[in-house]
Amino acid sequence: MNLNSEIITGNVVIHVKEERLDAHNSAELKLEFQKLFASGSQNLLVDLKEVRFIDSSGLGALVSGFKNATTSHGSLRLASLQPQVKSMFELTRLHRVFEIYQTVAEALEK
Amino acid sequence: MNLNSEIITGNVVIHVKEERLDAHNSAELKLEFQKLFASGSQNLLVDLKEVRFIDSSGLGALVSGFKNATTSHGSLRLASLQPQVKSMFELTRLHRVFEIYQTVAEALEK
Amino acid sequence: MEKRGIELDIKVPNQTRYLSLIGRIGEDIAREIDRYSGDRETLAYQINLVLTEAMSNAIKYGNPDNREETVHILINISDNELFIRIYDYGQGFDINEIPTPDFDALEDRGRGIFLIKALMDSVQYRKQADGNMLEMIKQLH
Amino acid sequence: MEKRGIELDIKVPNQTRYLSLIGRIGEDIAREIDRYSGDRETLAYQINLVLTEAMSNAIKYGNPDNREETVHILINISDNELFIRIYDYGQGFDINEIPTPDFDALEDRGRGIFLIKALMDSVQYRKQADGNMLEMIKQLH
Ligand SMILES: Nc1ncnc2c1ncn2[C@@H]1O[C@H](COP(=O)(O)OP(=O)(O)O)[C@@H](O)[C@H]1O
Ligand SMILES: Nc1ncnc2c1ncn2[C@@H]1O[C@H](COP(=O)(O)OP(=O)(O)O)[C@@H](O)[C@H]1O
Repeated sequence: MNLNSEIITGNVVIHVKEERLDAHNSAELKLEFQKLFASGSQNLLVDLKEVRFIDSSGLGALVSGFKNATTSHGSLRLASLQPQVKSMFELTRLHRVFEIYQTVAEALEK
Repeated sequence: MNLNSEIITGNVVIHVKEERLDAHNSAELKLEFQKLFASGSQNLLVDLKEVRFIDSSGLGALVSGFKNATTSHGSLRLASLQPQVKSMFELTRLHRVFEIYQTVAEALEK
Repeated sequence: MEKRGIELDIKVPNQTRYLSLIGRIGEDIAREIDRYSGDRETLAYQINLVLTEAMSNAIKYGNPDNREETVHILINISDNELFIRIYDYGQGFDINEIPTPDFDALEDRGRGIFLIKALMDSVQYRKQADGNMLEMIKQLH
Repeated sequence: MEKRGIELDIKVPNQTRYLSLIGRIGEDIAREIDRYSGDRETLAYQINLVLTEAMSNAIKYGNPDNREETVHILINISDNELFIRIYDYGQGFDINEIPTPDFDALEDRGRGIFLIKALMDSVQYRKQADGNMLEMIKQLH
């Protein structure tokens, strides 16, 4: 799984450098979230700009990270969803769970 | 076949707006060349910038146009070949037949 | 096979790394369907998705003793319908017993069959002489 | 089929509009081959091209009385080889009799078989019980 992370104003911004988030790579993403929260990170912002495709296990990895965040009294937010990816969140009602921002910059302003 | 044509400094510049030049659309391109020379055009410049794929019949259409040009004492030149397309000209030695330019602008300077 | 239809019979190793290949082939086919009046890119995504979900399940549940090393997928387009059939060799399940996910319970899993049912017009899962078959149909108008 | 291989058995209407679909599927497969050490994009183009050339010929020459409405294509990848087989129902031809094109004579046509031979490691054309088969093999190292 190709990821770049950077810390900006107290947020760990994770840029997902994959075209697809699916059953092939979502377990790895899930583990990444676990590691980050376990090592003390609080506020994660996942940049999905390059993700053109997400399946149920990709959604599941994000939900898993969201639950880790809650347990750690932190947050996991999302930015830059492509329209088709966004529609998967809507179909599964997960757009009501996640804070979703148009861009990373917009998320960092909040 | 999607084509845009414009006349610039005595050249008819034909922008091929197709990703593929293959047996499905090359007959139409061939016909287009015939029509242009028949209606008095002299110097054609074919812009292949958007063509990602060419097969033997696409090459054949260009050769056919080149022969029309010779018969009409005109020219048919090529510009903006993508690397893979270029390699098809090399494999068939047609790069020795056509004048090939990096860009339309460069071709128009000559 | 229907007259003038498209038919693909695909076997790939039962590994998740081939999900993207199958999904992309599904997209290619969706983009080629000339009778479709809806948004072509949305259809492409949907076909990619249902193939990915169905193949994931065939890999996860469909091959308990590693009896088969491949996943078998049939894609068929006739005049007005897109058929996808995916075979597995597991113990099977009753697809009608799979509930709609509880949207308030935050589960990591359990959204695959829901998505398939949401995006296809007909979904059936049946025992076969040898194994099981998930059949998904989409009307193309 | 070879163990852990990829196998596609494709039937599409014998119309040139489907050339791009077949070519794109070939590209998708080429991009997925993990054992290939050469340039993946070059391989993708080459597979796209040989599929396009072979299918064009099957449409042009392979169906004289419109007996078959489909073109039948088999793509098979085993450990080290990519196989492509395309079937036709025409009178056939002797592929070894097709000369290298005369590079100085500017012909509109006659470069298809040349390109196929140039890009593949083995090319054979054989009579079958019913029709003919063009078989193209590429070693993947
Ligand atoms: N091919 C299959 N064979 C056996 N059981 C299956 C198959 N596909 C799905 N299931 C069952 O249906 C349930 C729901 O599947 P799905 O919605 O894809 O969610 P998930 O796989 O994430 O649990 C699975 O947990 C599994 O029990
Ligand atoms: N499937 C086929 N059945 C019969 N003849 C064929 C077939 N494929 C190729 N040929 C013969 O081989 C010749 C060379 O083919 P090719 O190099 O593709 O050039 P082109 O089709 O442009 O003439 C064709 O002109 C045709 O006579």
